[in-house]
Amino acid sequence: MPYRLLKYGLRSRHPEGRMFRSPASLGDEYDVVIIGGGGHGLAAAYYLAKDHGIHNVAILEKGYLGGGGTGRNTAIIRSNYLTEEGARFYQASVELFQGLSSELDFNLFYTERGHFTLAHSPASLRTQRWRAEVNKTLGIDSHVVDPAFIKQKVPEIDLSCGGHQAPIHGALYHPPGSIARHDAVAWAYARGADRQGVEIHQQTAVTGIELRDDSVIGVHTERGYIKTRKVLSAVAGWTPSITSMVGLRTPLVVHPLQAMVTEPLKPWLNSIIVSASMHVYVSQSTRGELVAGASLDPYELTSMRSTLGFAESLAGHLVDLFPCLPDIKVLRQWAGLCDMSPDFSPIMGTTPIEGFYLDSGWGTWGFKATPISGKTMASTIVADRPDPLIEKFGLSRFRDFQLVGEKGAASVGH
Amino acid sequence: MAQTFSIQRSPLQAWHQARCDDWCQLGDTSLPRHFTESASEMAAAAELALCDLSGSPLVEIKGPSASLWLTTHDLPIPQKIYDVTRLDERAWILRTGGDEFLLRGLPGATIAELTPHLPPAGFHDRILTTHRQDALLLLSGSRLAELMSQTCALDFNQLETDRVYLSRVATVNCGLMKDRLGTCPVCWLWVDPSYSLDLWSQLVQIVDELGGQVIGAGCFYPELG
Amino acid sequence: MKILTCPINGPRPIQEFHFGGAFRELPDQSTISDDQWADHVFNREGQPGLQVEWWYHVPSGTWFLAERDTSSDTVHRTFLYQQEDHA
Amino acid sequence: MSRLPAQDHHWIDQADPVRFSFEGRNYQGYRGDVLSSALWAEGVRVLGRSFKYHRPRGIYSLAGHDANVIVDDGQRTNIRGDQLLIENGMQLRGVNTSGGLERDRLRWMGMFSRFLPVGFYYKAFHTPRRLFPFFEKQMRKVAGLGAIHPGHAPVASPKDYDFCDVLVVGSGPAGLAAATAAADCGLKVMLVEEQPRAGGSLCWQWTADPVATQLLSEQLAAVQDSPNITLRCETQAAGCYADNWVALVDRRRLTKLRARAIVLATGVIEQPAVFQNNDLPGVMLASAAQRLLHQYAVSPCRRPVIMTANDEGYQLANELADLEIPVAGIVDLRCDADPTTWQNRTTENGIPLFPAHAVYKAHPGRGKKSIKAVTICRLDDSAVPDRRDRQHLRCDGVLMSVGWQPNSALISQAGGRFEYSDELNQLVPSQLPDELFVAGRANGIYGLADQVADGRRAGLAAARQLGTWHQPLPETTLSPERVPSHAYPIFSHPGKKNFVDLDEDVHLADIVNAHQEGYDNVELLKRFTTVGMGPSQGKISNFPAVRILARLNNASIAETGTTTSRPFYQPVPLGHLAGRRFHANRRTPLDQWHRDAAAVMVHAGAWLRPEYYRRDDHSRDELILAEAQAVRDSVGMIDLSTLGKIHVCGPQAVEFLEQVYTGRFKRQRNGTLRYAIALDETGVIIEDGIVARLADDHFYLSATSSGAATFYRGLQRWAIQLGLDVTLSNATGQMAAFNLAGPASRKVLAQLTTADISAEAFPYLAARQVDILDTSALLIRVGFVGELGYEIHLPANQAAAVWEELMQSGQDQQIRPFGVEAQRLLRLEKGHLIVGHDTDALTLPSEADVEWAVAADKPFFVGGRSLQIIAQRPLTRKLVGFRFADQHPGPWPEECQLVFDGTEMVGRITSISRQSTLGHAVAMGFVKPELASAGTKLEVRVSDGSRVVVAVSDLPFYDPQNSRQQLESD
Repeated sequence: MPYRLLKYGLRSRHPEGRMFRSPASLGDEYDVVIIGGGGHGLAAAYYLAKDHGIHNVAILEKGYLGGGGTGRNTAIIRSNYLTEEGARFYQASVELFQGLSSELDFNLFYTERGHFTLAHSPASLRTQRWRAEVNKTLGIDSHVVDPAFIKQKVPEIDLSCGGHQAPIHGALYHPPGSIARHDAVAWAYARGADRQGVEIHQQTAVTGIELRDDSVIGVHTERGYIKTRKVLSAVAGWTPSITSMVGLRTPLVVHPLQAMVTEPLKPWLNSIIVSASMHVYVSQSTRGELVAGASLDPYELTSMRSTLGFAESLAGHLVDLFPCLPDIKVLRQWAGLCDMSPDFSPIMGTTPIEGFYLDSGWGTWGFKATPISGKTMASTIVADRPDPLIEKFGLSRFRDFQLVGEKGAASVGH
Repeated sequence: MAQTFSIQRSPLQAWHQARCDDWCQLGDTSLPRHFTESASEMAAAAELALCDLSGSPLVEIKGPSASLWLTTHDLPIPQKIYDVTRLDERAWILRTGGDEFLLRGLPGATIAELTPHLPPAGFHDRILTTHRQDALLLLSGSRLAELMSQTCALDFNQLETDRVYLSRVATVNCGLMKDRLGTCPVCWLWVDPSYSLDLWSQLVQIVDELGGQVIGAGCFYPELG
Repeated sequence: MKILTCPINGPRPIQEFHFGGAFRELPDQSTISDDQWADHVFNREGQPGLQVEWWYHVPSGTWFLAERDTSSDTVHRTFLYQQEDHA
Repeated sequence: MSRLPAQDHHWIDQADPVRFSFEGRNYQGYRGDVLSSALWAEGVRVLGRSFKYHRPRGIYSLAGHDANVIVDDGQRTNIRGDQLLIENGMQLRGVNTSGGLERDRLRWMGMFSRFLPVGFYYKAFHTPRRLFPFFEKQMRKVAGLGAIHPGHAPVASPKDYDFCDVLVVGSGPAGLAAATAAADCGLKVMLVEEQPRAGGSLCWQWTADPVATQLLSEQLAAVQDSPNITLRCETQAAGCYADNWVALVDRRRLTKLRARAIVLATGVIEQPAVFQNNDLPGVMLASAAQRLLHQYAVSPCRRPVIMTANDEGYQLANELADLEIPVAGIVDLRCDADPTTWQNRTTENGIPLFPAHAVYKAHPGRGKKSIKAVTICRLDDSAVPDRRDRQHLRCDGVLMSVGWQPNSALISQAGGRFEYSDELNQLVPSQLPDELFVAGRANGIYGLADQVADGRRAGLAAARQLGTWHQPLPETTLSPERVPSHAYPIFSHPGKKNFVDLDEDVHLADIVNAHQEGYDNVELLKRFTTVGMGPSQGKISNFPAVRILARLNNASIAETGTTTSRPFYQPVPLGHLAGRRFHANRRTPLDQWHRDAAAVMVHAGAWLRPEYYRRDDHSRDELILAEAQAVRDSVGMIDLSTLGKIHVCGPQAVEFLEQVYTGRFKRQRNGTLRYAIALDETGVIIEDGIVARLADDHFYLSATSSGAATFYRGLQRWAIQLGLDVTLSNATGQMAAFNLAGPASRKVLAQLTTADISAEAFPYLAARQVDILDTSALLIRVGFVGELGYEIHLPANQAAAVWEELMQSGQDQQIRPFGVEAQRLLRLEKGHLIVGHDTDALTLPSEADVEWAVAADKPFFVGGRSLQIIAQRPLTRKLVGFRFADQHPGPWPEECQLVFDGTEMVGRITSISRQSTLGHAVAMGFVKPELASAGTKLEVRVSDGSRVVVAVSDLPFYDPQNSRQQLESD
């Protein structure tokens, strides 16, 4: 047992202070105000302080830390994207993730599991090959494998999918594909930011953003007004509500994404399995639960209700893939919100409103980008121009009909 | 005995061929008269049974002047969408849209006798006339609701007879119409021929589990040649 | 399973429907500027609240409009495009 | 053997023994026993081991509110022992032990608990990085409960739908009353009960009360007699969803029930007291003890201490006394406990009474598998145990009766909200949706008569909501004296074994420490400590955690709030949710013919269609080439029934087509066809196909197999929004289609038709209705595969016969059926693109080289305005042909591999065939426009990483003059 645990046994009082303070009141002015205390916002604050020495930062969270997408996603991390700009971006994120537990001195349970994207038709196998080829070119470990390889890695799988789906023709295999403890990422960034002077205000909803000739001058909150010249919106599913405060129009539409978890099981599934055509992705957490999700709910909604239809169809696909699962029980289902962009890519960077920065369009792929979006948004805010890594993700790409081609990759993009 | 088939076939013919050697002629279509001896099929029909009557005349007339055409041929127009009117004991008119009707002949009737002068196939006088190829199934028996409760999200007991419902059965889009044949509660089901075999097989499996059976056209229509 | 009421087919489980997105008037292409057109093609309202949207009843092939609150998922009314204006 | 004499109200039949084994030992119980009751009766005390510290655990709630007893039967795992009805021959084992429950080798974990504080795993193991995978493996091993049984693959059970006017959940006094009240108003009622028998608390809490026994039999009779009530026992309402859809789950199936109104009489969940070792076997909720006594005829222990804060505790004491089970003492948390009839009787019974005392610590027996005594302390003025004023009581059990909370899961899922009542020290429903009603103890109503009255009220309220009850509702009266819940039955102890959550081994100090670390709101606390996240989903632990947090924050319960409840109430098997796997493929009318002809079928969207036909022992590639060759040399036929087929009719058909397609149709002559492409609003290609003009006002379109349904749906909407007078009809499944192609095709077809199909009478791109056999078919002269060819479109049910005839008449020409793959090759040689194969989600007409099909000058067509904007920026890629050496070492290029110019990625192969009827490999794909001129040398990176040289080539590869399609009879 690691020596680090000894102190707990040997001290009478619990030798830990607060992870993050909760300041009694809001200050009246900040260099940067970050709306949204999820992974992205917290990471941005952390890197603003760490990389750029900007410490006078406030994070405004209307609920509790990591209570949105950060705490509701299925915590899959990968970089095997279809487009160059996409793959580069997520690869940078993976590299940050790999060192993050040490950097933040908090165990994020970042665990490489290997990630399969199953192909049920020659057509989808072609798409997987396309992704593999782009990945290889960028030095990302990702290649097309045949059914035999899948069976050998995941003996419990039924390649014929019980005859209820087209059989599995092969897969895109991405060994670095990982999972992590999502809440921990938020908490660790929160501590990292807090220790550098960033103020984290929970239960503090933003009610308006004050502009003077198209520049940000302040933010109205439930707890009062604060002056600032730079605001970052990092609220994923609530982005349209924030952008409407500054009269900015975006292509984002919000759909719920649901997930569910089974009772804990002894370890058996060591890979992350995704099937776009079956709308299912599943992995086994360290606790032993099967964590599974499907594609987006089919219509726009900003409520996080669960539906039975989701549980039924996901369960169906799971037993098609794994015939030994019908007696395994589902413990809980839940939902989160996704701000979907037309080209399945984030919308990040500067905006026509001076001092208003956008970190959005996270759809179903936001968690894996947490570190890199924080880092690039921090540098974007400081330089007031998009970080090179996110130039292609700007809001203006729609006006210019310069979309990112990620849509070709998969409808279930986890 | 080897059955020779006319050019017109039920989309389920291949399924029948593997299981039936007592055929009858339904219009231009050959269909199983009986799969087993008629007595047991009769019994099943009253409780829970599945029957293929594809090939019964089914003509869709669609277009702005569809209703006009009906009136000019003094055919009764179903008032509301999904209403059904009976022409006589041989034929029904189903209203499937504002300007969309299905003319349905009794099994055994031919298109020709369905109604004296149908508009010609194709688009004429703003009416698109299609001779529908749908599979027509007859679900019958007192335990019909059990079958439906496993396959359809509608409350079967609440459905009106002689009314059209377009819904999904075992996830396949199809048309439903509750009816009575003699004393027997039945439900007509018509479905795109491309989906018919898989839907049929699924229904057969459930009917089987529930102790019902597949019956031939001869059960309800012994008069068929 | 949510129930949606199709103006033609009546109340049906949501599985029978296809969501067609928010309703948008077609602008006059000859007069509209490039930026306005791009805005029409890509941008959406997106924030929670009442929205008129397209829905399609699959078994009957019926397109209709629904006035729905995207925060509570309550449908205030459904109607055919032909029936009335969609403001 | 602690079985009590049989009585009528017991759930077990002592005449019907059931033999089973547990942990390898044989035991006997009785029909009606659950595993836990049977084992307890047999004197087994260790029924499970805890998740983290592997502490012995026994019966706690016996109601499925805890997850102490989780077993495996060799096929299924994670079975709850409190709900598992035993059957002869069952062989059961506990889960998550190393070496069995009795001597679990992992029990040492408990001793290290002080080194494993809350969230310890976040604070260690991550440095050095390389070691974490090892630690993670170890943690996975110790985590998790049961193991899957890979060999066991049960068939998923059927599901069904059901409908009722009123659903009543819970068949206790209130639920039964609600059900009968609603049924008497003529409503169809579904009454569900999770236990094997109806009656709820009447089955265990009131059995000593003759009034209650009478009531139960009367109400059950009423339910049985009512034609309007369906009673389903052993059925849980697992989740409440929008529009009153409720998931009912029993052992066999999932029922999706739609109720017009719902009455939730789900009762209450008994709350534990928190004290040192409050988890050991022998410590249990009073309700569990009563269930043991009155349902299973088992005495909970030989000499219990009762820790109570309400009259139920005294009632239990008396029940035990009546059964001659000596009670070591009643420890009453209340300082102001005024004597009631119950208490008087207990003093008569000679049971020592300790008012204003609390159990401070339970003393474990050997191996912590039992308790042998308790230390009780007097409570000081602030209700804190005074350790100086303590006594020892010898006992083998602590029965806790300190309070209740509503069984709220379904209520809040259904949209109900709660508020905290300071009078009752519990949550009570505050706001409810219109069609939702709550009855009985869930409302904080405990008097038996009151519960019945409240049930009736709820039943009538539902009836009034549904319009079958019009009189005013009876008022529910609250008999004041019953306030059974204690405000804070939680007592700190340095020993850190005073558990709040038994599933997760979370004890009081864990919560205090988590709070100290800043996890100070209920959601963060839950996520960090995992309190309430275990298999029982916090049914018992959530509220004590909230009480503790509220104290730590000096906040009220209301300010502190609770976590949201999500489905499911009890875990639901995946197989139940999956149900039958309905999965319908679309099949063409020739499906059987293809199979008889040894076709290899592939999925194309919803369809199944032949990829190629097996013959002798030829390889796939050989067969595909041979099929293609047959078309080039003589004649072949492919089933195209999967193509989308759409009628567009009406006076404004032309206007319509000119707006949804990029091309022009005004001047298209009747009886001819044109190639057409359709774009989405952003200018991206989404569909292509042919448009045949059959009459001035009648067009017939084809669309891709996988895109047709979506395309048709889009056409329907455009027709509405453009307000044009057109009639649309989707004939996709109604019509079959084949392509008879090859130089000899005319000869083959001529034998089956009287129509003149000579080149003059029926030229290339002609489209006319002709009679084939006795069938009227639409005949179309197309050139997709680059040969003289006829597409024959005809009614689906006549297709098989015609196809067979054509195959017959083609025999002298060695006619050969060909599949999708051969067609792909033929059209590739001809340079025709396939939408979705050679195009992607962003492909523009200019890139795909089909601008010739775009009439950009039209006033409006879908996507047109976007093309104008896109035209202002340079083209970024172009679809071209590729040639490459026929022989080379190493792997061949494959579709979607990338094209390089030196080190730069400049394009992608979209279609390729290493062999063709031209004798050389052919391919097409995208390259940057500046590299698109024929002859440019580039490289493709193949699977082993090596490069293959390719040369850009003009398209098509085959018959650039289109002379083949014009072909005269030969």
